[in-house]
Amino acid sequence: MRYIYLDHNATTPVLPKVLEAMLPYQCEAFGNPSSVHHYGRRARVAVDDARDSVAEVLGAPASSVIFSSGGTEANNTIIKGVAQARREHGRHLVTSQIEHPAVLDACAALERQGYAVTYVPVDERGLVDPQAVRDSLTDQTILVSIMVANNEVGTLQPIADIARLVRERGVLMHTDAVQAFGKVSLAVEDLGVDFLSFSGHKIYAPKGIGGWYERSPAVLQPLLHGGHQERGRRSGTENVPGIAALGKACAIAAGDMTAEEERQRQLQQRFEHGIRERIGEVRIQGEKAPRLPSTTNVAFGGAEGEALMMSLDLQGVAISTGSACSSGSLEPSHVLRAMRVPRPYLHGALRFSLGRATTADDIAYVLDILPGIVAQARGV
Amino acid sequence: MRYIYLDHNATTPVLPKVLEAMLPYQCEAFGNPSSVHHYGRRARVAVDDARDSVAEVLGAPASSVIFSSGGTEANNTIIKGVAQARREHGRHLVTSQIEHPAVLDACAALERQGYAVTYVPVDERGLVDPQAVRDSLTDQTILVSIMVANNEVGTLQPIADIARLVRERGVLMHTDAVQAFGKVSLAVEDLGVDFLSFSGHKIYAPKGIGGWYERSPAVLQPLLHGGHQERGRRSGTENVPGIAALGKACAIAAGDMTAEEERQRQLQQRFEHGIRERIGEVRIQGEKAPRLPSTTNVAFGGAEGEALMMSLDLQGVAISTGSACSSGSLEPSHVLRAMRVPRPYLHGALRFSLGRATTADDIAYVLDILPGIVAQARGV
Amino acid sequence: MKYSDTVHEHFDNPRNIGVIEHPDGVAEVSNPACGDIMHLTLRIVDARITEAKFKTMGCPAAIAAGSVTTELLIGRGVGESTPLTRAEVNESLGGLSPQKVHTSVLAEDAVKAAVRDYHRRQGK
Amino acid sequence: MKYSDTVHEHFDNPRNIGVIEHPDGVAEVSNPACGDIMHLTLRIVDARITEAKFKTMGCPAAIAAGSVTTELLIGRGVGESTPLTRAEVNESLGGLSPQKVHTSVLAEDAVKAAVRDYHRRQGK
Ligand SMILES: Cc1ncc(COP(=O)(O)O)c(C=O)c1O
Ligand SMILES: Cc1ncc(COP(=O)(O)O)c(C=O)c1O
Repeated sequence: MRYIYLDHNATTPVLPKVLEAMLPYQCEAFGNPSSVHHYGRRARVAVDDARDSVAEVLGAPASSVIFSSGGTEANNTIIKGVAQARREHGRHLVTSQIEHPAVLDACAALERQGYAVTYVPVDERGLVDPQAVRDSLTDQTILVSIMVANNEVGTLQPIADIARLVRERGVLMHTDAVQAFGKVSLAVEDLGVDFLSFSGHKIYAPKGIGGWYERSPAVLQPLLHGGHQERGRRSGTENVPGIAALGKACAIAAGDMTAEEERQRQLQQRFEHGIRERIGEVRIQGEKAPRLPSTTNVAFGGAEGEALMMSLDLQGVAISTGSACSSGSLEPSHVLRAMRVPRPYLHGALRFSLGRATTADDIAYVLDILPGIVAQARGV
Repeated sequence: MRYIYLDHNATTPVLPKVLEAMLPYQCEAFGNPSSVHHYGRRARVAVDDARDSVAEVLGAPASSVIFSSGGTEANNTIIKGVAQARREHGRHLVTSQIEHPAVLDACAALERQGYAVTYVPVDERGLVDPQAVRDSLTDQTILVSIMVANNEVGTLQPIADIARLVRERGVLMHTDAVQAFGKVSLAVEDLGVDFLSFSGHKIYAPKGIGGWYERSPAVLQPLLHGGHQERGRRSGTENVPGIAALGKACAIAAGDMTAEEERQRQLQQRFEHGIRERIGEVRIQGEKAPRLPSTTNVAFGGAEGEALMMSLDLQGVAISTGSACSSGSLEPSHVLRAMRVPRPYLHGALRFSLGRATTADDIAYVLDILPGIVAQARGV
Repeated sequence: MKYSDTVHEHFDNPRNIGVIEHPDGVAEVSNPACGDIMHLTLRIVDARITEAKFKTMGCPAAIAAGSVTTELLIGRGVGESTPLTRAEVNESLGGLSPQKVHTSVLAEDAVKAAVRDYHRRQGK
Repeated sequence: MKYSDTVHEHFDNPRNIGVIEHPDGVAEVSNPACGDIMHLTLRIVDARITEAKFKTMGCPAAIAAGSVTTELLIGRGVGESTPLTRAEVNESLGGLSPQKVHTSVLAEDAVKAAVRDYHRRQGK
């Protein structure tokens, strides 16, 4: 059977060159970077080099990059860490209704501790209105957290505009860039954010590595205390192979970002055009909004998403319904609800997410089988 | 030059078989375990299988094993998570003076939030007295955290005795087993603990993976909120290759634990005997206490540890002075101070830690060069 | 979502899909929370189900539940007690996860409603 | 701990180790916090240092600091101001990390004390 992976927003395969970059640090140069002997020094050099590569993608100084176990830890550290550090200044945070659970649930945890959180809505295109963020600020607000690119529908938020309004008011600004990092240009100075989270496994580095950018001097209580790694911002023995892999993945991403973005944009247009031509009653979420070229969220009226997804899986095509993280729950996706997707479409949404390996042939194949699968699901 | 690595308590190389077990999940079966399609299902199976292997080493049900990014995260989650969940019951914790910084600093963070912490002393052999722990309990005590094996000197604490006294009083018991896990037998039912932390990179799995055992029903506020992975106890995309590697490392450890323990015990005796024979004014920490066979902490009177370590490094022998994590600081190790190591020895301590690859030849080589190096350091 | 092999098998080859013309009992039930809809038609001869067909707009579990429900129903009597319980559906599917048991409830509801419809038509 | 190549080089081949017999100036200073000890002896002819030797019980940085200190001292005059500052030691070693600058302080202290001892012997 032909296998086609179109779930790159859930996770990506490690690229062979990335694997190659990490392998030396597993069995051979396996030292602990905190060790002073030559095994340790070699590991330390790998960590420093990787930090430079990551910093370059962000146009930031290397010292502003902190490694963590992934995007979830980065988001939790920043949101809870700022809340803890700033709790004498105020106990109000602002975020949006379409954030990833790693932001929403961290906020909910703070609510249980007595903080107040405003969840700014989005319009039907899936966009946050910068003025709405500004209007939600009070003199108690300590942090605003709005994602760059949404994981389910791919919409790109006007972060620079939001950050300008937020920082004008002296409030700290965080952006969850997990889905945008390495895919679209993200210079922290242009964005004007104080914190930015990223994750390795969305950009062809392995699972278990990620991190964040923080503007100095940083106000943040660490989440992990211990051996003072990462200048005390994130303790725990460094995941040296993962860090080396992330450095390599960043270098690769920086190397052809515009070309790859354009290539995927072409495929996306072909795909969405093909769906509209062949299948009736479809709704492409955020169609008119600035969007990641990798992401097409399409709902088929009168069909059920999970059944569609499993039929596709039986034919070798791997995709996702809502977010991979929240699949398995009954509720329709909070993102689609926030975008006020009409009821007949709400349960029939699929997310196709393209990646480096996706070809025009793959798209043609999916366009061939999809009409039959939708018709069958509508017919059962 | 001949390279001899005797710093296995800092970190270990990934075993070839362990690397082999993790590789399929990087480039090929790279799915996100939360995904429903076949890439996701294959990853899920890997995670489930690994959980079984880890659980077997602990004699625990698989559902009681939670994966994290390492020992530091496990310790922080348990200590802060119990403190948060139980804060209405009381705000007092008990630990020892010789814990790893990941425990001590997590406790210090709680102190800054208004919790009280008792740091139970150790005797000159480096052992905690169970009665002293019992005597420190108040009706405010919510958690006791005492490590199984100390990372700097290798002493093994009487955890079962301590846990019995602690749980008799209805207090929760945690043990940091990072240095003991996979090296000595650790059945959670025999130990009688409620929580136990472990880390992959100390047992030939890669850096960036670890976890904890928790007795159910667990009382613990998660540290990382988000996509509800690990049944909501630890959110964040699972480090599937790391988890598969840890599973394999556990299977290997379980396979020859007694034999390897005995082999290292022989080498340790030969080594310590050799030092005493060839070098004067030496002090082996915890010599009379139950100890890991891998760990020899020896202090040379009138010599300075870092200078010794660097001379050994120049001759290809990688060891550590205090704990790798706290090296780089000026202070003599908190463990050696807690053990009341006399002043002339306090700055001259080295930690040699043996591993699977260590041979009798390696030991002989170190015994050959060590007397000259110590003499030189004493002579400068 | 993890499904049993039985669910996979029924999803892949659902039995008795469709609508019986001139049925003796018919029902359409829905679960507003998740949007699942189940349509069930029965042919009943001498108080015994001889034919059952279903259509659903639902997730794979709902499809499998509909399929196994029709299989189980055929040959059963329609007396006082319901001819099929959610527990039977669940069990026949190899156990549904907590998030998916509602599909067996939907199936039971459809069976009850269709039998009720049959009794009403009989003028009882 | 990260050291410069210069520190490594001095640690590996320390210059002027030992004790001058019948010195013109001698000092032993120590840092109680970290246990480092530095012993310095000077030969001084016509108010100019012609020979310097050191011994230390200290970390690699302390050894390198002692070594570079003796090198720098030889040929310098012992007038009013101190012949050598901690900044010079630090710089000559390629920059010491914050945790290790104390070794250059120890070196400066030793130099000052040995010169003071020389002046005292001269009866000044
Ligand atoms: C937008 C967004 N934020 C955060 C995360 C969490 O990152 P990780 O999987 O590295 O924990 C994800 C991915 O699941 C994501 O898509
Ligand atoms: C006893 C002990 N606890 C905790 C840790 C921290 O574990 P990790 O390095 O996986 O964060 C270590 C290792 O550094 C250790 O030796």
